[in-house]
Amino acid sequence: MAELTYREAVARGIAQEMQRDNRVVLLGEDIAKAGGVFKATVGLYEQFGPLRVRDTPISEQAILGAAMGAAMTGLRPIAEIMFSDFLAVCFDYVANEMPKLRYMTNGQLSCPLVIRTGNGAGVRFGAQHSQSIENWTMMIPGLKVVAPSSPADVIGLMAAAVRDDNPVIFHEHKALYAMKGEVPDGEIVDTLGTAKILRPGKDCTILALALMVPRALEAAETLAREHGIDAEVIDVRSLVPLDTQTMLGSVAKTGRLFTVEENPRLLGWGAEIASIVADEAFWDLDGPIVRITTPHIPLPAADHLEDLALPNAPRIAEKIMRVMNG
Amino acid sequence: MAELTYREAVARGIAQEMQRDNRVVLLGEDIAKAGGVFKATVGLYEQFGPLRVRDTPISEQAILGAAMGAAMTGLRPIAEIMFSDFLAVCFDYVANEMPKLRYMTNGQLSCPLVIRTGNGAGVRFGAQHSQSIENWTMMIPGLKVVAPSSPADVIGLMAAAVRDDNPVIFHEHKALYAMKGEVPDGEIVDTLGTAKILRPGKDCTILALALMVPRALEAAETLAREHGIDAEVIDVRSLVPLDTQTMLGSVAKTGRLFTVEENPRLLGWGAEIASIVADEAFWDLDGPIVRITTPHIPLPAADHLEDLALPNAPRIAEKIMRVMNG
Amino acid sequence: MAQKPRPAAASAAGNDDIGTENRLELYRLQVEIRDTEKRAYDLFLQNLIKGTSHLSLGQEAIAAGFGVAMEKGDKSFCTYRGHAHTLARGASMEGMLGELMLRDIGLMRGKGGSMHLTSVEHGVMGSYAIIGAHLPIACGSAWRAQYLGEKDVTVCFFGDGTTNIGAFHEALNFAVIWKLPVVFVCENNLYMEYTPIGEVTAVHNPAGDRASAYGLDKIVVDGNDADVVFRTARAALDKARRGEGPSLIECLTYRHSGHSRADPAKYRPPGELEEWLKRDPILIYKQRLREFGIGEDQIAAIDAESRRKVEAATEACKASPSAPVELLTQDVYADGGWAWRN
Amino acid sequence: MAQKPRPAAASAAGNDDIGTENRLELYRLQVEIRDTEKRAYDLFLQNLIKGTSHLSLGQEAIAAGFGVAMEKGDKSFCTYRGHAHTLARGASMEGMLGELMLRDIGLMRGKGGSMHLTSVEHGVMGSYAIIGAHLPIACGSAWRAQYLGEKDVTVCFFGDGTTNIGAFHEALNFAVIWKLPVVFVCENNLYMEYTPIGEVTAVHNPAGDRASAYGLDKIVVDGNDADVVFRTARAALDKARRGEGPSLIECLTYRHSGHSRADPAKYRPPGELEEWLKRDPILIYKQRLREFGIGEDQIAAIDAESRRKVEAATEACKASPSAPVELLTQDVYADGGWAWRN
Ligand SMILES: Cc1ncc(C[n+]2csc(CCOP(=O)(O)OP(=O)(O)O)c2C)c(N)n1
Ligand SMILES: Cc1ncc(C[n+]2csc(CCOP(=O)(O)OP(=O)(O)O)c2C)c(N)n1
Ligand SMILES: [Mg+2]
Ligand SMILES: [Mg+2]
Repeated sequence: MAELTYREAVARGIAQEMQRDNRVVLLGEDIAKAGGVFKATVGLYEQFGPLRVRDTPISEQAILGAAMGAAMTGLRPIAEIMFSDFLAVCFDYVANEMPKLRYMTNGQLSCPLVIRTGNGAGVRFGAQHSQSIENWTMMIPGLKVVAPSSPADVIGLMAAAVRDDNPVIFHEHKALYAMKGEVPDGEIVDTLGTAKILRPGKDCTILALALMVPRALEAAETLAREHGIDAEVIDVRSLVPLDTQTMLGSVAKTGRLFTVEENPRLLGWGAEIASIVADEAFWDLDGPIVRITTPHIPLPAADHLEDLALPNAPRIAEKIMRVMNG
Repeated sequence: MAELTYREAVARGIAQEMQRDNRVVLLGEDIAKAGGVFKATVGLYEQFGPLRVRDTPISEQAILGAAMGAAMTGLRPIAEIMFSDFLAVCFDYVANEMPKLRYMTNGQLSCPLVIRTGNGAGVRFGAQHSQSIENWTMMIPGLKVVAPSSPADVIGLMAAAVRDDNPVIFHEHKALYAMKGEVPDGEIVDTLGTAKILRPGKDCTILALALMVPRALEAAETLAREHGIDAEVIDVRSLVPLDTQTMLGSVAKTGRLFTVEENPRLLGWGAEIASIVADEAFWDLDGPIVRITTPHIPLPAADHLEDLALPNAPRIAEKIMRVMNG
Repeated sequence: MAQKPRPAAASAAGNDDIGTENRLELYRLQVEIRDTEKRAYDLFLQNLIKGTSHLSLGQEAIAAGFGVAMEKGDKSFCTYRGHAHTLARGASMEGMLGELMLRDIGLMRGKGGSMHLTSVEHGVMGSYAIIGAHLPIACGSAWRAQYLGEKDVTVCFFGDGTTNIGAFHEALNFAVIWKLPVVFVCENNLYMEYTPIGEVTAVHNPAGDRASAYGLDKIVVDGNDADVVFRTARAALDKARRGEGPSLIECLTYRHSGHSRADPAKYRPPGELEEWLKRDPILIYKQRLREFGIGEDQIAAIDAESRRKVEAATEACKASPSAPVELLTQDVYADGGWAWRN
Repeated sequence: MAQKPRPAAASAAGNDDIGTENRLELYRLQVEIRDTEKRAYDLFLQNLIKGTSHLSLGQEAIAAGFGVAMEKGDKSFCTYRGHAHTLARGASMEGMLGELMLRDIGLMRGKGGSMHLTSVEHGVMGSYAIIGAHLPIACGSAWRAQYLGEKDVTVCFFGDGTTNIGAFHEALNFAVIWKLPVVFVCENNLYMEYTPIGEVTAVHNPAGDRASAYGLDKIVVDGNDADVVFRTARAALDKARRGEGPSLIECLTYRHSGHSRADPAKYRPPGELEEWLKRDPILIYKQRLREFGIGEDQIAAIDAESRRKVEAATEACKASPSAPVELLTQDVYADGGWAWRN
């Protein structure tokens, strides 16, 4: 056991896989000598050398295109897109090229790669460097999508992503990079497509992702302590594949569903899950499904406004309390 | 009254607005002299001349960037992105630049423009030229998004889009271009953010968009004729703003909701509406909300497979019948 | 702005660096490509080809020149206008035509369609239909070869119009700074879909005049002369294989048909097509064979064999059923299925 | 690959095409920009600047040179490293610093933050934080001027690293074929964030060596000499205003500080900064003023006035509250609100 930060976990997860498999290579802007602008790849250049850890120009299309071409001919690249917002400048690869390659070629070609990207808000970077864009990637058939909330999950899901034969989008949360957590020694390999019940409960189910996980947990404690509401908190972790069994199972037990989403409202990941539950678990439900999200706005830079926009523990607790009691 | 095709309606809607306002200009690939690859801009170059109707290089970022720069300094451009799938190559403008401009500048700048794009399947163009990507645009705060299903709606919503002071994404459905419809004479101006009840009914509500509208209507006739189910069919028309009042009102009446979406399943527009209804109209619901979508796959080129993938009237009717009777 | 067809290169009969075997192969490929694409056009008129299709009638010399110069194991990245390049690497006519007809016999059993022809066993690593997307992807393939020490070269084909999209620029810079074994081949056929390239491009040679922006040599050659293309290809492939980095080659050519099956190509100035038909690559090459003493009987035999193969392929395609419907949801994910949930 | 600081241009005291008024203005702007940015750095150390911020200490001559050469009504498009360009067009120090401090007094009342400084009344049409995005947008502004027959010129600033992204390429080609009144200004400060530009660029001059790919002249100038920048700017602005189309200008310079507030700039080779500090644009320009006979008292007065203004601006910003929370949901849509539903 060791205590690691989330950013250290990124480097450790990658190192674990690079050590195991010589075909794993890294590319991105400022990731090599400088160790990444979020310092999440520190040490990898030194450990694995300039052929395996490569700085690129500011050419996101070339980064993802090259990763794809390498993946389909035999390597297993990990590409960094510095801020997830920048997926918009190379979205053709994310939406049209990588995820459709296997299908269009009738299985002749494969695209085993990972796109790591700094996602999410909380660091006062303003509207174009703070978005939670898991939904941009969740909606595309052919991708897998994960968003870990703890250092241990970072390592395990990174390993699973690298070993997976599909293109996997790996959302790292910028506001979690400094977060610390216990991490077991030795190799860690997790499983894509598995949610985790972090706090069992019987009165309602709260689904959360990434930065919203600690906030949902904190809200659950408040609900228990102050309102006698025993919430089950599930870390969704993987949007594709989606662990619907765990979620449906939880709703079958609690009868109530809340999602806590950092993204702006329209078509956040919770919308899909809400629609699944409203179909398949309708008769289990004891009341409305409620989504707690950032309002449907671009994000402001100012600290007090940004704090106001994102769901936080008091707001989550308050909303759930009012719905449950109302 | 005149009978027009959907593609002729596009040109007529644009012409109406260009005649009214000299600041309306058109740009895109092959749209001028050639009249567009879908022939939806035929005659505009001849009528309005080379300064107002301009062919561009294959530079989608330059097309949308130029449209934006012109819009924020005084013009009202209509930009064509030939196939909606290609929004991925210029997605930064769609997701990060246009919709956030006003907010980030605290209202100093405005972005009044329209992006027209050929959306949807049914023409055997394969996985990268057939997508229904309304959700890519619906999820972005700051955009407005429409998708007309008839020639008359095309004209009226085009006029409303051009007159709106926000960036509006105008999804034209490729498989509807040849569709004919009656169109009133004279100026037509519709209202963004309004859904239309095309077939009143009392047993269930069916929401549909674009190509799915005629199919939903046909399914409703089958349901009435063969199963005694009286479905209310609503053409959603506008995803942002979203006419939730019409939808909630309908569900309050019928107690049952179905969406018919051409997009692949995850985070299709219906997910958002389902989540709204599962929250706000939960107590009105008499049973599960069911989404009928294309499976979560890239689209195949082969005609028989493509036909199988998209929701069609028999499949819609059959599904609704089974759910309603089950 | 518009280029004129170039005068035929001087005969080099006395000094043959290409050799009879390669020449016959260059001819055979051009004829087979031509015949197969003409057949595709007929099948379209018979409504047996349902999706779109983009013929490269008139551009065969480029595919043939590279096809013969490339080695087994080399990788091709093509566009939607990639029938010729796919055949040139050895993929079967029925695989190609069958895919255009969206039948089970097609290279991807109808799942991809004409714009995405792929035959990995022949080194055809896909055809890409979103302009410019495959240039960076080709860089990745070349990077893999460089990293693993594999000796294959990646060749990436695209049109003149493609030089104006961002991905072109990113890929060229990337290939040069990483010194990748990749050859970029611009087939300048004077038009994007319907718009003349000269109207939308800041320089005369859309690729050639940009080479220096990446520190590369300007290489602009007659794309209607298969010998010229072959020599140029061989030099660039050798250079890449020696580890000396990428090349950018602009081949001047012309498409005889419209952009796609929907296009009657009315936007062309009168006489333009006729001029270029005089420089039809197959006409040129038949003449070349004669200059090099290849007998009429040998030429006729190749012609006849090509027609025979096209007939056989057509029959095979017509006899092929549609793919089984189970394919609809296969191969979305690597486990062979499409499950996005448990 | 790395450029060396250029030797100072020969004095041109005898032949003054710039004039005292412009010269004083060039000096004043450089000093005020320098002082304001140094203050921003102090405020950051005091934890009064919370978001990110990107200083352009050492690059002031470019902003000043263009700021003085541009006319009222001309449009500036800047990057996240746009404090200098915003001030150079006349925006207030407290508006700029206030935005960095995310206070109500800021240019966008804290909604945009340091990376999106905008002051439309001064022609600053935004600062863009996604690399390359604003080059096509600047084309659109210039297109509007051309279409409406308005006489303003659009100027678009960006860094060396930006020349490797696709939007750069698309915008340059677009501007040339439409002959737009736009001036593209590449501030080559040798680095992208932490990576030397030479390591990731196929040519020596990232902008200059690419001009020919768009049929443009290669213009590479000393970006640390405000006179040189001013002359170059004036010529390009005049050309654009005459309807003769765009220019691409590469200004050689260096940033004294790290990329952003988070960056200690350890990646620099030893001695590099020191070399460039000898060529500090303010040092150079103070000397220039002296050569042109401007008295020490006049110089000292400008220096003092600048310091005074910075103090006053700092106090105003510190006194400013945060913006009211109602702003959170304002101005998403043109009706002033954020309603996405009825
Ligand atoms: C990003 C993108 N924009 C537009 C198109 C539509 N399109 C298909 S082919 C084509 C013309 C391409 O011209 P060129 O590169 O010269 O190739 P050619 O067709 O002449 O072989 C266009 C604009 C596309 N497929 N992708
Ligand atoms: C599309 C995109 N990729 C990456 C970044 C992250 N980024 C911000 S500034 C920067 C370096 C830019 O270098 P340059 O163009 O030389 O400008 P400078 O910062 O030196 O002024 C990078 C990579 C970004 N903002 N946008
Ligand atoms: Mg062409
Ligand atoms: Mg720089």
